[in-house]
Amino acid sequence: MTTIRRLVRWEMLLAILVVALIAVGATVSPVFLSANNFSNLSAALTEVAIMALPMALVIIAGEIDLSVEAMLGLSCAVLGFLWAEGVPLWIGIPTVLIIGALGGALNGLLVTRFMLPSLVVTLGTLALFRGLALVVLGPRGVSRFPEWFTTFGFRNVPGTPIPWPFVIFAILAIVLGFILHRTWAGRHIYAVGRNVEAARYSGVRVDRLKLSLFTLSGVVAALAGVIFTARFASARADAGEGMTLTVVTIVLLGGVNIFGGRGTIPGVVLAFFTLAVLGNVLRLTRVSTEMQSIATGALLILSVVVPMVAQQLKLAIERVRRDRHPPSVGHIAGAEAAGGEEAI
Amino acid sequence: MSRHLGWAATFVGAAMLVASVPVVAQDASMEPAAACTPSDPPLSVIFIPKQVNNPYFDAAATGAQTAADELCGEFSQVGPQNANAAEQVPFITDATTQAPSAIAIAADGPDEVVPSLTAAMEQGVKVVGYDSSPAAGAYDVFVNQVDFSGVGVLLADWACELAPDCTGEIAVLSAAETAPNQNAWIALMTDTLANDAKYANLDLVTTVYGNDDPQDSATQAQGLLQTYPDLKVIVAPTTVGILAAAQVVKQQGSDVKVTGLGFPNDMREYVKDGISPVFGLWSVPDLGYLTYYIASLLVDGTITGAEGETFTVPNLGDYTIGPDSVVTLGPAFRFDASNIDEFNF
Amino acid sequence: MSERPAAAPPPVAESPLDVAEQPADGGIVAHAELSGIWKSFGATQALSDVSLKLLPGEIHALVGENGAGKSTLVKLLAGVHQPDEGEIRLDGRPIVIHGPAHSRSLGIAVVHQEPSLFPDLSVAENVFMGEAPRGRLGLIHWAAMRRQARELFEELGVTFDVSASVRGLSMADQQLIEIARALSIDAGLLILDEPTASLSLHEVERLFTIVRHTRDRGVAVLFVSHRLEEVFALCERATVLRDGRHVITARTSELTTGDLVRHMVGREVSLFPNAATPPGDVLLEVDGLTRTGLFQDISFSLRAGEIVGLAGLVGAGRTEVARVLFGIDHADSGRIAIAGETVAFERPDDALRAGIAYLPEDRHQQGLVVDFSITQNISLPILPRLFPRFLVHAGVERRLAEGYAERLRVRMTDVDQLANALSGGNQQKVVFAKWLASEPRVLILDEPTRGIDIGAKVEVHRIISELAASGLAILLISSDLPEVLAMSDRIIVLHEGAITAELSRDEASEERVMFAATGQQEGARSEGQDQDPPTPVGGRSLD
Amino acid sequence: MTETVAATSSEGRLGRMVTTVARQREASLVAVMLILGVFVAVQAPQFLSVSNLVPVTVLASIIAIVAVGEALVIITRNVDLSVEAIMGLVAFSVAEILSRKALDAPAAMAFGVGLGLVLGMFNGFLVSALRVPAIVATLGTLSLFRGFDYLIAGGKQVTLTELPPGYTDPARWTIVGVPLFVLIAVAVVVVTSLVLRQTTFGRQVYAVGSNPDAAAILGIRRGVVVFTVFSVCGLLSGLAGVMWGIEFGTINAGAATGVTLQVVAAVVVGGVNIFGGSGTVVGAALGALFLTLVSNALILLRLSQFWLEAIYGLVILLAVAADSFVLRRLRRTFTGRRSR
Repeated sequence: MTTIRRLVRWEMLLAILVVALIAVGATVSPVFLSANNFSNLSAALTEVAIMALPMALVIIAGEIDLSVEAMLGLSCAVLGFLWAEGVPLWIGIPTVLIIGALGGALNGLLVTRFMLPSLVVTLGTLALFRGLALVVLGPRGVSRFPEWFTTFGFRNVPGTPIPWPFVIFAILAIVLGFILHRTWAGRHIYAVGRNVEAARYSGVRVDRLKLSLFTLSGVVAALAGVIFTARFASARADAGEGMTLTVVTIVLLGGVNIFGGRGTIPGVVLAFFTLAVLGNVLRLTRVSTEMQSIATGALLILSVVVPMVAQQLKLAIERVRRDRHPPSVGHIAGAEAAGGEEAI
Repeated sequence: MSRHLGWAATFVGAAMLVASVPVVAQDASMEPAAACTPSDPPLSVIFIPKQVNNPYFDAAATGAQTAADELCGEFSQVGPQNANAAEQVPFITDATTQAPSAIAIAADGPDEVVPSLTAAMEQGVKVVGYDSSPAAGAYDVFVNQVDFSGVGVLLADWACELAPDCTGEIAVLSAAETAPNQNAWIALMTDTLANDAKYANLDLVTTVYGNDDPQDSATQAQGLLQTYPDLKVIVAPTTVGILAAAQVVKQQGSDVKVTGLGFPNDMREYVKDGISPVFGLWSVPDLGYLTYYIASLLVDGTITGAEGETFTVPNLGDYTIGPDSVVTLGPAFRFDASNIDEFNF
Repeated sequence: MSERPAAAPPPVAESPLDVAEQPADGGIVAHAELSGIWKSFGATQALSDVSLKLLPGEIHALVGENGAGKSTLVKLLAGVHQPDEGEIRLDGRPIVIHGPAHSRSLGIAVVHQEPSLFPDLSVAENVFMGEAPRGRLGLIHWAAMRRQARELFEELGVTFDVSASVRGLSMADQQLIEIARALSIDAGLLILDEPTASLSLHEVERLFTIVRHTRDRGVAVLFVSHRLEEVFALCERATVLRDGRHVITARTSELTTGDLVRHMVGREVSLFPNAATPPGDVLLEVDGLTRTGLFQDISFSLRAGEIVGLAGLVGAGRTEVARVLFGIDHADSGRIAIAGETVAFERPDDALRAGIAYLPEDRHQQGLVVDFSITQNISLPILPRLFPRFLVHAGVERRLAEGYAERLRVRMTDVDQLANALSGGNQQKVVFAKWLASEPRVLILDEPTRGIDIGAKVEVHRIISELAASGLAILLISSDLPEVLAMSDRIIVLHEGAITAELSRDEASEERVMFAATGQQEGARSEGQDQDPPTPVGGRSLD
Repeated sequence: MTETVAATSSEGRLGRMVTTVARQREASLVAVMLILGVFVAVQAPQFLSVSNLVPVTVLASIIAIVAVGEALVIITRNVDLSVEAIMGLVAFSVAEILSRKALDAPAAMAFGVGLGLVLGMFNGFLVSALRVPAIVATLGTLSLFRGFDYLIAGGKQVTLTELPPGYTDPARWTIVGVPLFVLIAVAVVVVTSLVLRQTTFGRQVYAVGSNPDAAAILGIRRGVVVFTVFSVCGLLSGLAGVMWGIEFGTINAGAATGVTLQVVAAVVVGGVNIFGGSGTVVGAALGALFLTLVSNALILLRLSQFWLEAIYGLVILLAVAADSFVLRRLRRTFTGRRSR
């Protein structure tokens, strides 16, 4: 059962799940299939979904970035601060994107130059960026952004049920999907995720790659901050609190391996739709929101258990076919047979 | 092996079960209202509180339900787990697509909800704000739970009353730094303290924020007691804060007094043991009742929300719509040892 | 039978000519006996009907190519796996070994080929993990543990700081701790699974002394090894496995290296096809290269079509030099020139562009991305060059891979096969293909034949000669001295980070290389010769 | 032979250096805390007042108890993100039971701890039996447990008045001037570190985290060890949840939200290697105390709370940077010997 095939299978499962949820939604709520509802549905998790895309690349490359939610907040805060100070958005937006890049680069440098575990580094910058956001904007909220800005944040592309932010998500998904699956940069990402040392010995510029991935993650988080500000027509320092968990959840649910080396962008997109539709259905059916988190948690665990059980089932069947005693040390026997003699 | 499979199976089963709950629950929530003739189209109001796990809004909901039964309308309440605008907005948009007669909203942030509420109004859904207001223009009517300026003055009064000889340090324990009501009340209170000679000797030393979270509020209250040894009164214009403060004071055995806004049920024992001899609030169920009632009036066109319109609400009395289409429930109600036992919410 | 005189090979004297035939006689009961063992993993049949008798006080060699089933057999005795069929007897009693812990409790001590230690824990703890001495309330008695550990090491003739953590210890020291752990239990059967893989000359000698000492205490020893010369130097009897089947068990005194190889491979093989090609002009020039603490003042040159061997002991600095030449590490001083022009490599990709390729020593960790396909592995280093417009063209990539895979005769279903589905030898060929695809001018080979079986070894040697013939300059780092001697036109010997000798093909001999490698003077040669037998062994298993 | 002996002893010195540095983490934490304490005490004398230190240390001990559990898990190369959800669920269930007068206080508390144990065992089962990566499994149970918490809470909040009279007093009890909770935390730390240091199981915890394969070869039952540490972590989280309820009296479903972050931070600051194999529970506990003191100091120094988060972040980064410095020194020496 090769990785590729397993992932494809997982994406199939997700697709089926989405369809099933849509069916449920359609039966329990008359308005579910309405155009409006689609735009609500796709708008609900926009920022999370957008941040999930670069996060997928980062995790595939064997790292993780917990600081995205804080970077979103920082970008919100700075944008709001500048706007309140009378700085026009066409200056403000590039500024926060640059800040995003710098923040991401900081993560990247700490991980590559100082060889620190990204889990801890970004745990630190998670607090750091959030703190800076609060320092910049303090308790106040900034609003009264120009019409065009809030329209872009909340309204649909004229004549379609597609919200503007979703367009950005779609574009980003296509671009990153293309890079990951069709270019050698993507191949390098997988190589680094599966065997850093071999990649380095093969002339892959590991540090540069990771640095750019963290920077990308930072920029996109800042972009998500801009969208967040536009969508809610206001900027706050506490924007996006708790989003990182959802981002990571979407990525893992999409079949990306937490240890790196495996995962696809389509998987992540499907995972986003799964959660979006689920949440929408639950809200429409006026079910208490805790169902959302219960279902999410269950899904997340199943996303690993199902393929695992499937594989163990396969082994069990083989084992029964040629009745033999299970190996006392729980690994898959074949691996050891190969490993044993080859280990040098 | 088979053990694992068994476990996995049970787990999947459990998940299925959980997943199936929504449908059931939804059937339950669709129960038709009391036996009376619904209007056509039937009146339906969706309440979206700041958060669903908050006794304050559940108290309001009871009032709204009463109104719904009387008016033969539908009432339902949905909302986010945490008081967070980002989580609240999807509930607004999804409520809108269901095309109810009206939406009643307690905004998690005045501006965040504006786009979604405006969209709702564009689609002919009436919007009634209650408890905490969306920015003006994003609602048809806002039901103010209490006369704001009144609260400011009352808070000052109570502080003065509790501080020996109306002198000494007082501090404010508020909700979130971003909570509009609290900020408004605190502002008015500060004015009153500054401009009325009567309060000349009261020294408002600081304002801290407990984010309407029991733990944070407790920690902040701790901090106050430590930082200001001479503190006389803690003023907490938030139901969570006042309770936390009272608890801390009791635990520390400090002689600081606590006042502000709180639930009779929470504060009863502290009123009795003199930690918080006096505090205030309004009748929360009445707030829900009035909100639902106004929604119905907007729907059947009796009122439009224009300034100066007047109307009468059974069991509550006559109301006039003020500037910014604000209706005020009434003055804050003072609780003390004399009356605390008469209330239960 | 500990009363048996400690003098060397008495066991042979009494041991039966071929134990495989008749039951143990002469009063010697086999300590451990495997009979009719079958074991399969999934589709692969690892062992078929293998029988083996291990006598107390005898060192028994177990040889065979990779995949012959040696490690599987060891794992059965270590309790890691259970046999599908067949019986294991200990002192005549049939037993089932439930797991590693159980195996140890039965007095079976295993020294695994890769030291399996806990870097964060102290030396003493690593020795006693699991069987720590207990004090009151069954709590671990640290003082006693340290004392016993110290005693063990004294027995082995080494001094260790037993309370220091293991992290950072040299492979050799780790191997020693592994052995101490094995001896910490009062073992009746000691199994050494390729213990010399990472030991230097002196350490091998010391290990052999220890093993003999243990043997003389009446312990049955099973010695698994690739290195035939060691088998002859150490073991009384040898058993050869091929493709999971028992081929022969015989006294080493009645065997020659040729016999063993023939039994292992099942056919005649001529080692080391050696095609000396006239060297062309200088491609790589190294001048005064120094990396403080690792090597100093390394100067040599490498000509087109020339194979230069780089020999030396553990830590002599061979791999370190290679890493600098490939831009992984940076020199503190010195100069590197490619085809006359000086270069300074920031990273491996600079070296690649300059036409240097480096086949690293650790195939699994550094050579391959084992769960990439053959194609993906071969194209990895040159993707940017291959697809300057960023977009990967599957067809182009595939054809390239197929080309090289065929040229190197990689045995595979197709180039989409995952690398970890290949045998060690074929994996190594893929690594070769990968580096050839980068069309290098200078090829650095670090242990190119380590851990691949003799058949594949021969092919790799052929490939190396062909490459040289085709005009590549090759720097060959190898611990297999015969290999270095046979393949190289010149041999550079390092000792403690400095060049101690540069020998032409004709000057080079095992002794001379060895003396240079151990930093001794030529004059010391005579005394070198009347050293006790292990010397040539050590010499061959140079580091 | 001599060469190896020499090498050995020098290596030994290196090894000792590492262990000492590791030990120094606890020492340096204490030192830093003392300096901080003095500084704050000068700025704001009431810092040292009993009425300040008692509540601070009480809060710290609750975090510390969870940190001990988390440390155990992290030492085995895993992580438990669900601790805050376990605390919340336990805290609320206990309060709910008490408010319904279903059980008397001691029984309810016991139930709470037991519930924590069960939830921890569930995590352990996912990780050891179903081999779900710990970070994924506990991320899942984080939302799962919290979800059930909200489900049973259904918007309700249990307030002090609904609890048995005097239920929250233990948080104030002191024995010879030391708060009861602090003593509990100390007891937990002492017992755990004793087990880690002096029992075979304790060493196996390190072994599994330090080199899983070697552990397997030696027949250490990795699954059992991992399952056990997750169970213990759950148990301690449950205990902390009960204490949380006692400390704060008023409990809603959101109790202990965000604690996981503090706990992991505390463990990291306490010098436990995030990649497992090394670290002590004492360090983890000290880390918890340290972080709590920092935030308390910020309040007392009347610094804007906004700086709190930022400083938190810096502290974490500094701590881990200190670790890696040592590690890199090591790697350099190590690669030096890697040639074969």
